[in-house]
Amino acid sequence: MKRGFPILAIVTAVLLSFALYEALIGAPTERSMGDVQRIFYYHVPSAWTAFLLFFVNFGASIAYLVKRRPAADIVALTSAEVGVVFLTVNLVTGPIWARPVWGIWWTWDWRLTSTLVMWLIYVSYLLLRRFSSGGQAPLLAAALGVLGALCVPFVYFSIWFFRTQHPSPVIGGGGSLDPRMAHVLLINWAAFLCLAWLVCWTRYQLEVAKRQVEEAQSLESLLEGSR
Amino acid sequence: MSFLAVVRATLAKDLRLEWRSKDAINAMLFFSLLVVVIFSFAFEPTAEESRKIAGGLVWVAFLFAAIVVLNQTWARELRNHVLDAYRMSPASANSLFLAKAFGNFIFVIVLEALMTPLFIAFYRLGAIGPAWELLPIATLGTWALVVNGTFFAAISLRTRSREVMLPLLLFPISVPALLGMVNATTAVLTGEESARFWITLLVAYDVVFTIACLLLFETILEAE
Amino acid sequence: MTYLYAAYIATWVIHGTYLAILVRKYSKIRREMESLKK
Amino acid sequence: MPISDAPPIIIADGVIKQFGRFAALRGVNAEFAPGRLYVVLGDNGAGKTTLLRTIAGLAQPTRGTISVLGAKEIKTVCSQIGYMAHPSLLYDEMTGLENLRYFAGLYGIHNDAANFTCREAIISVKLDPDLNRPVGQYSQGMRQRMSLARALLNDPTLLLLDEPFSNVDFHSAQEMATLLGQMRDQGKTLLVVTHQPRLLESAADEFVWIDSGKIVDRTSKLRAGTQ
Repeated sequence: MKRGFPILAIVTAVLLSFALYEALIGAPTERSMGDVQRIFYYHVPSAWTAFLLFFVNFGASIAYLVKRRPAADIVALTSAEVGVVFLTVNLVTGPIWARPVWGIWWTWDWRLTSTLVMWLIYVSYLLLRRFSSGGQAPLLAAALGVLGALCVPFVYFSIWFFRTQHPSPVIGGGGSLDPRMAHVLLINWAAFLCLAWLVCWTRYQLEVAKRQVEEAQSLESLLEGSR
Repeated sequence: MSFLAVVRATLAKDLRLEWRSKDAINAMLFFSLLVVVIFSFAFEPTAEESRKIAGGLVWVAFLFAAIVVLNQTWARELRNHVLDAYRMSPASANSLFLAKAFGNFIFVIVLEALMTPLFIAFYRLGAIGPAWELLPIATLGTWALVVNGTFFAAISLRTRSREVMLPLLLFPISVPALLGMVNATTAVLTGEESARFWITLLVAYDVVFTIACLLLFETILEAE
Repeated sequence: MTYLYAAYIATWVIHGTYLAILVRKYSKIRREMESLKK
Repeated sequence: MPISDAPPIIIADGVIKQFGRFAALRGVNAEFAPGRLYVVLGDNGAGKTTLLRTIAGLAQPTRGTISVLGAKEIKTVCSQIGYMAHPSLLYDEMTGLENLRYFAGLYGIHNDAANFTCREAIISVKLDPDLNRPVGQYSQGMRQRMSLARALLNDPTLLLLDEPFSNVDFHSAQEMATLLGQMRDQGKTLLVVTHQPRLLESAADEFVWIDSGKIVDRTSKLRAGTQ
């Protein structure tokens, strides 16, 4: 995979810049909202990428619970961490978009609210990893990973129904998307997926190195003891 | 050595100890009273308006009471290092979990039962919708908090700052259940909508999370 | 228009800080590796 | 090595146990034959308690394997193991009989059978079963003996005792020591971790010396000069 890294890096860079160009200039300007609607091309793909990463976390957590292989635990940690970063992007760009369009920083739009709750769940996952001491942290985190993922459909259903009962302004207005815009959206998503892959890969190697160093240090204290 | 026998024995033991020492019960009763009084100072609505926000108010107060109870779940086991003795016995971990969850459930229900009349008095509450629906809502809602709470209390045993960890883990995951409880109660109180959807949501939530906790508790208990 | 740029810049600021955190972690590990090698 | 031809009751093969960087056990290889009384000695932090907890299945070895009563999975044989630890594993707020009746329930002994077994166990450690005081108000000697009674409830074939004599008055310690000897005569196997080996000098079959996480010596007689 060493060889693949630079290639992936180049591909990501190219895709990202092309996607940026398309989003800012290439795509047609939306009639009612004007150019500010272009935030849509960064706002939505970030969330999609984050959901994908959280799904990876769910799979890795179950794999760890079943087979207890450290690799699955590292994948779970990496996907959760990078997923939270992408979701933060979504939660920051959301209000920036709502401000000019509705004059308010935060709308309890059902999609924005559900992503906020998801963000809270996975931040609590990362906090659990930080607070639990070395030995059983992976096991506890894996259990929380499974419970967190099980909660996601409930979050969406409850907030979706809650919002249809008391509707409030909806981000992006939904409705049919101009095919040209949909095209740009997909490019951006592809670019974000590559970026996510790149960052996850680095974070994975970093975690492996970190654990090797810890392993070496404990072996060292092992030898020191018996010398 | 049937599963239920152990659950009954452990639950009976917990309730007897709780009844014998009583100090925990009195402390929590006083705490719930405080929560109700403070809430009634913080929100001073007229009768009409109170129906709209009462659902949220009551359930947040119940959440406070539940957290205090849940933080104490494993206190006695820890103090007497009894978990090791339990793990050495052939009894299954899930029977311990269920006994603890039922114990907490009874405890929180008692607190709720004592807080409710105070709320009704302070806010002159009356339900326009079918009031009997409040019972299943309260039971399902409390169980949703308690089953996850007992599980996360066991997880936070193994972490550094135990008291802080439990709410941190419990609240985000309980959002759908909280939404369900609050909206169902408001629907019943205001009588404008039917609480049918929220009750089904609570039932589904309880079933999924009870099964998940039962499947995962063994690994948590054994996480040495 | 400035909101548009604000959103895009914010995105890259967030990704940038995360990568910075990773770099800092990496240098910490590298230093520990050195001390181990001695 | 074990004289009797019966298969060893405990086999430890290259057991390493690490808590983060600290290595409590650094490679323990040992076999313990059935029907013998072993006394495990060593100064504080040598790993005596960790070894006992690993045999009891309360701690998983980081590397290496342990098989007890022929089983790797402890849950299958735990009904034949009695475990006693320094903090008494009893509820302070309940009386001795109540404690034992509850734990008997965990081992599947119910109602009148429980009543009989519990009273038997309490009498065997020379305590009064009808003592109506909660365990919290017992003297340390009485607590340790009640804790021993709890470990005898399920008539175990293997008894793991961690510091059974710690701050117990000399007279009760003497009685407990003779009791352990009798149990060994009935064919039970005992592993006793203690700082007062002299109490078991006559009863013990073998003394196992542990130092910084390894078994360093196994003698049939106590060396002169030990406390």
